Amino acid sequence: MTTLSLTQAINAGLRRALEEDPKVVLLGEDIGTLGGVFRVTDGLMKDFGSHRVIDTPLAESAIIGTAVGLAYRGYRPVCEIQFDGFIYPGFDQIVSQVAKMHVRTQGAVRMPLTIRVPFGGGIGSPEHHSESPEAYFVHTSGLRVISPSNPQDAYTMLRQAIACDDPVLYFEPKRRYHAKGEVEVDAPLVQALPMGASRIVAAGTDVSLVSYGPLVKTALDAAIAATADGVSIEVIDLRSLSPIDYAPLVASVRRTGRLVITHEAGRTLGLGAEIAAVITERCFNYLESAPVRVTGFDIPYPPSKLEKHHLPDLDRILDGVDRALGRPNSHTGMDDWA
Amino acid sequence: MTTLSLTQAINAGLRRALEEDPKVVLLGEDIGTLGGVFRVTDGLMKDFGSHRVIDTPLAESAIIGTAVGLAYRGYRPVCEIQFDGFIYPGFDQIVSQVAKMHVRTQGAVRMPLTIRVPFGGGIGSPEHHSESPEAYFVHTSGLRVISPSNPQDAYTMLRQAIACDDPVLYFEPKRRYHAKGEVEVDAPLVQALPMGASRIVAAGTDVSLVSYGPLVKTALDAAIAATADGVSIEVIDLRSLSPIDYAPLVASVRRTGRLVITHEAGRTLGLGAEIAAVITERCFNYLESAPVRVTGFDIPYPPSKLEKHHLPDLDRILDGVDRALGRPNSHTGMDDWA
Amino acid sequence: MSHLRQEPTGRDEMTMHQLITAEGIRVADALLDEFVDDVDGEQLRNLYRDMVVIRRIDFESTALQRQGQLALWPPLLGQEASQVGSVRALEDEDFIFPTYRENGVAYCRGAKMADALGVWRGNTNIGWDPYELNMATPQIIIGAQTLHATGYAMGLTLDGKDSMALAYLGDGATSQGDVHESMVFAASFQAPVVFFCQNNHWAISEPVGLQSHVPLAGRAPGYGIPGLQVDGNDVLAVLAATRWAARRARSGGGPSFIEAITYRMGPHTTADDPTRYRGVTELEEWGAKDPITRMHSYLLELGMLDDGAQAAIAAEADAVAADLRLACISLPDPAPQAAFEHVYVDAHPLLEEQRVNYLAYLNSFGEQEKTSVTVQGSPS
Amino acid sequence: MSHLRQEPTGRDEMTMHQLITAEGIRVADALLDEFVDDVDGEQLRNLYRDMVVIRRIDFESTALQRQGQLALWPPLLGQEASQVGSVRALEDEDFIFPTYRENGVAYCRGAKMADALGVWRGNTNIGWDPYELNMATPQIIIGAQTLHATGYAMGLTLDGKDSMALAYLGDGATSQGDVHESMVFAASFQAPVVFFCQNNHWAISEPVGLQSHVPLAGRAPGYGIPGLQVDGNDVLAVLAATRWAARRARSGGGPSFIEAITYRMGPHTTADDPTRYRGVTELEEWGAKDPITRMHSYLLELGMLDDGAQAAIAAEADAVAADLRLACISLPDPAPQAAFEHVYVDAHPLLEEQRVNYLAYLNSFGEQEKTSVTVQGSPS
Ligand SMILES: Cc1ncc(C[n+]2csc(CCOP(=O)(O)OP(=O)(O)O)c2C)c(N)n1
Ligand SMILES: Cc1ncc(C[n+]2csc(CCOP(=O)(O)OP(=O)(O)O)c2C)c(N)n1
Ligand SMILES: [Mg+2]
Ligand SMILES: [Mg+2]
Repeated sequence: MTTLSLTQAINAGLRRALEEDPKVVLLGEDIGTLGGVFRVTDGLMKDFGSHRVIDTPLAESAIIGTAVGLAYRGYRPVCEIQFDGFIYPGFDQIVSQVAKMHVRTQGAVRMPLTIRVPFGGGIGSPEHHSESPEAYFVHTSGLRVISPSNPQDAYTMLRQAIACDDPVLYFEPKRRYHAKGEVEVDAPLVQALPMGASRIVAAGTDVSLVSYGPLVKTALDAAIAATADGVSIEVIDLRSLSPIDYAPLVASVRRTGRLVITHEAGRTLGLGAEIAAVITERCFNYLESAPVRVTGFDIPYPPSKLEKHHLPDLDRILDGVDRALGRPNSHTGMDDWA
Repeated sequence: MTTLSLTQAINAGLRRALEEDPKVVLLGEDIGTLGGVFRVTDGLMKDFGSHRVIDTPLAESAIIGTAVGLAYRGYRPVCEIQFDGFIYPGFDQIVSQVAKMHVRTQGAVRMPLTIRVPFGGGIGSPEHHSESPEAYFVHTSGLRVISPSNPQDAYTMLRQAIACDDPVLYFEPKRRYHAKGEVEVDAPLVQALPMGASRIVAAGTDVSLVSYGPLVKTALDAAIAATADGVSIEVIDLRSLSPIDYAPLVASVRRTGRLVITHEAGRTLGLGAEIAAVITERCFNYLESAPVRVTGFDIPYPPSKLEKHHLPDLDRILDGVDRALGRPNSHTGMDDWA
Repeated sequence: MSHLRQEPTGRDEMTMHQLITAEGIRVADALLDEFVDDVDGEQLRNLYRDMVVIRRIDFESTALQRQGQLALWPPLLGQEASQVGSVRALEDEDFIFPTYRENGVAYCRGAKMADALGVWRGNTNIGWDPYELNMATPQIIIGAQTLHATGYAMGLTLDGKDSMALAYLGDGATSQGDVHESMVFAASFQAPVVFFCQNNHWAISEPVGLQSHVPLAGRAPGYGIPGLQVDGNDVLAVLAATRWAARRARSGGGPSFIEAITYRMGPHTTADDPTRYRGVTELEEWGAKDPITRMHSYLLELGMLDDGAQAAIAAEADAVAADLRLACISLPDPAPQAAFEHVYVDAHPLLEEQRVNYLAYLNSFGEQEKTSVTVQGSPS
Repeated sequence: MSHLRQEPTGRDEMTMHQLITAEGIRVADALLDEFVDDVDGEQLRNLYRDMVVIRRIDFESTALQRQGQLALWPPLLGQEASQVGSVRALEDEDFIFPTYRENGVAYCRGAKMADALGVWRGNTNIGWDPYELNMATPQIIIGAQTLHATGYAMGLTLDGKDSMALAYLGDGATSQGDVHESMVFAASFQAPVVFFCQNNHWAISEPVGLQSHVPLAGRAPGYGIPGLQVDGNDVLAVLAATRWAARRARSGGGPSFIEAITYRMGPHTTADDPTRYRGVTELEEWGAKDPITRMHSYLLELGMLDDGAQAAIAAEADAVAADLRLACISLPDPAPQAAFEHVYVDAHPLLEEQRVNYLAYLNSFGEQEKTSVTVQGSPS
């Protein structure tokens, strides 16, 4: 066990993958000499060479598109998109090529790409640096989408993503980059929880609270705060956003009868929509109240001085829990829907 | 009243907009001399000149991006994206520029763009010609998204979109292009149903069936077929996909207690997810069963010989209705969720 | 209010390299000659045969579309020399990234043409196994494949291989951002990739002059990539030009760009009506530059095409077409479950659930027909 | 396994136009001289003053960031001549589409600099009213603004106006597809747009050689657009080159591309640590070419900068900086409801509902503090 920050854990995962498989190459802007704007790739070019850790020209469509060609040639490219808001120039290559190449070729060609994307807000950044674009990719068939919430998962899930023969979008909760945790770096990958599995991170009996990536910590904090109020929250870390591993969620909601989902992305067609729909389908007779979504607003990410309003925080999550419980101290009266 | 096909109605709407406002310009590939691959812009370049109806070089990002510049200059550009699958190269300009320019400039700059996109399947086309990408744009704050299902709406809603000071994605149900209908071309726009309004297109009492664009006709057919079985279906044409006008839906579901949503797009985070989530939030105590989604599968659009399986049809919609009603003749056993 | 487009000043002209004139006369070209020194009469006749057979396949496919056997067909009529000359310059291990129109290339690479037609029949999106032919499947997103070729070529460099990748693209494609980014990456990494642009003068209804007022090959030097214009209706010149580019690529000389000047004699696809946007004079003008006719004249001149040889080629073309037709109309429809296959390599529980449920649903109808006519609508 | 990047063969060289050398000597340039015939000593001193004031603003802003008053600042240190020379060549009605780094340009256009800093303080994304300054707001998506400028210029043509649009872009930006597509559209429609590229040698940590082995201005001719390389640390040459391009644009001559060779003396932003990727020798080398120093020498030589003038300029710079600091630290935080404003022009019932609910929720806390520390994390 070593204590690593989330960035260090990702760095260790990349290093391990580069060591283990000569077909792994890293592509991105400023990932080489600089080691990435978040230092996630620090030291890797020095240790593995500029043919394995490739500083590319400034063009995201080409980062993805040449990775497709490298995959065609048998490589396992790991692309870094510098910030969430810069993934859109590469959207066409992701949606029309990466996601479809395997099915297009009836299985002949594999696209074992990993696309790393630092995402989410909360670090006081300018425009385009705090987006939560995961729903676009969850809606895109042919892709897998995952997001770790802690250093151990960051390390293990990254290695699993790189080893996976399907393309994987790997969303890194950038405001948790400096969070530290114990990481077991030598445990055999086959014994690890599969990257597709969700995980109950706090047991509880009154409400099921689902989140992923940056808000898992906040959700756990909310669960702790709620105990003071005598409310027992079960917290589930999705880990995999596509496909979602529903079994633990369904089992949890069938026990608690109440569901709250929280994410930073805007509410409309954010992941909460799908989870609410599926859980309603699968747990209709168990639900005591409608699933509650505590999310970013349906606005472009606001200037950073306003982000504290946009981002769900402990209070807003607890307010959502109150709503799910139908408690009168719910602040928002959101059940006044007309 | 004139009888027009859906393409003719759009053509008439474009013509009217070009006549009424010198700031309206059309941009797109093959929209000039050819009149568009679907002939939607037939005759417009001849009548309005190549400075109003502009054949552009082959580059979607530039079509949107130069339209942003034209809007900056006070124009009201109407962009044609030739097929649904070709909108992704323009995604960055839509998501990061078109959707955000107004809020970025605190209201100083307006983006009255209309982006026309023929969408959906059912016409036996090759890859990338049958996509249903609407959910990506519904999830994007700052945009409006609409889709007409008949010639009259196509005409009126297009004019409303062009007149609207917000950017509007206008999704044309291409497999209904040749559907004919009576169109009142001279009715004052101010008296028309707002483009943001949904509409009950068939009254019913047992189930509320929601759709938009290409499947509204199929939904209506299903409603007719169901009467033979003694089932009364209320059909709602969303018309506006973002924002959704929920009042008629909520009222309908509060009457029927049951909801079926159908669209061609894949199920996961397709519009059905949001509608199911919102209706569950707003009608929890009225629902007799979980909202049912009858949608395309979570697969890249298949080769055209397989599209009949992918696309919801009358039978699959009726099966969904049976599920919503909990009727034993439901074929799918989809409530066996575990 | 004035019009947008104006005549630019200072229009550059480039030399179009040629080895056989439209009249079938062999002319010298200082750059290209050395690359076809070794091409003897029989090889010339083989190039001719390729073109004849490909044209026959193209006609047969158009006919199959008219008869409802194909949903669509993108003819390559007029571009036979560009396709044959370029692909015949390559080694088998060189990897090709085509568009939807390189069906002549696919034939030369050994594709089973009926399988290739499966794409246009709506059965599948794969016309051949990419790794069997060393040729990617048809790319419909304009320009996207140029990045794939560049990435593949980067992989070749990493592998220390001396083979190369070749991307086909159209004149219209040159406007796409992806094509630019390919050139940037190819130049930055000195990737062994050849960009082979068939300037067939049209992008659906748009004349090439809308994409550029100046020669497309003139773009390349701006990236530090040599650009060459070649007569795309001259199969020998195309062969030579592609060999020139291939030699550069294989010997560490980096990328190059070839603009083959040719003409799309047919419609964009069978769904297109070119009479709406172009006149007959242009067609006639290009008819006089036909790639097959000129090679025919040249071979006659060389004495390499007696009646027997000609008959043999015609017979081969007929046989290929007959086989193609038979195989095409016998292609079985894909089974429903095919829609769910190969979306992912690894298990995907949610999609598996959809598959199982849908097949159970289908089975529930038993022998009885589903009541609805699922798919209405018109051809694209 | 071999490495990817190799030295290209046949590296093109271009002439870099210059009017004032690094030593402050006025030299002749056949192309540019006529464009600055009218520039007298006072105008030269004004250009100098602009640069001095801008550098002072830049320093003050960096200081404000260090003191926690700004979240981030992108210094333009070293690029004063490129920014001042280009913007001073324009008419007021010419429309500018900048990146995030053109704060010197904004100053010359009359922006209230404290408002401009609002962007970097995190208050807003608008630093000025675009229609008041005829200058779009800072663009962060690399290259996107070049398309906006092109579209705006197309609109100018449609309006029959003889003004123009100017897009700023960096050397790194030239790799983006959008920049290519801008050139394609600009050339196709002969739009009155100037692409003004500040080649400051770095895109964050990436040297310009990674984007291109050959001069960036050499891209333009491939589109039929003239490309010009100018000494970007020579304010007079930049002024002249931009006037050259502007005259072309305004007189129907179409687009042009200027590559101003300059250097980013500071970090990419205050969050960047350039010592990780570049050495001091490069900095020293460019320090010797400083745009302000050379103008200072030239003005002294001309006798246009006596002690009084110099003191006046210094005083003005100090005053601007002092005002800026005061105004910046007094900028009020935006109110919560600002997050919901101007997302749409027309009514949007769903968002309105979110706004109302959220404000009600906030009010429900009354005077009592919310319990959570909402936003953790680190600066970017
Ligand atoms: C991204 C994208 N936009 C638009 C289209 C529609 N489209 C198909 S072919 C074509 C013209 C292509 O012209 P060119 O590159 O010259 O190739 P050619 O068809 O002449 O072989 C267009 C616009 C497309 N397939 N992909
Ligand atoms: C589409 C996009 N990709 C990546 C970034 C991150 N980024 C911000 S500035 C920058 C470098 C830009 O370099 P250049 O164009 O030379 O401009 P400079 O910063 O030197 O002024 C990068 C990569 C971005 N803002 N947008
Ligand atoms: Mg073409
Ligand atoms: Mg730079």
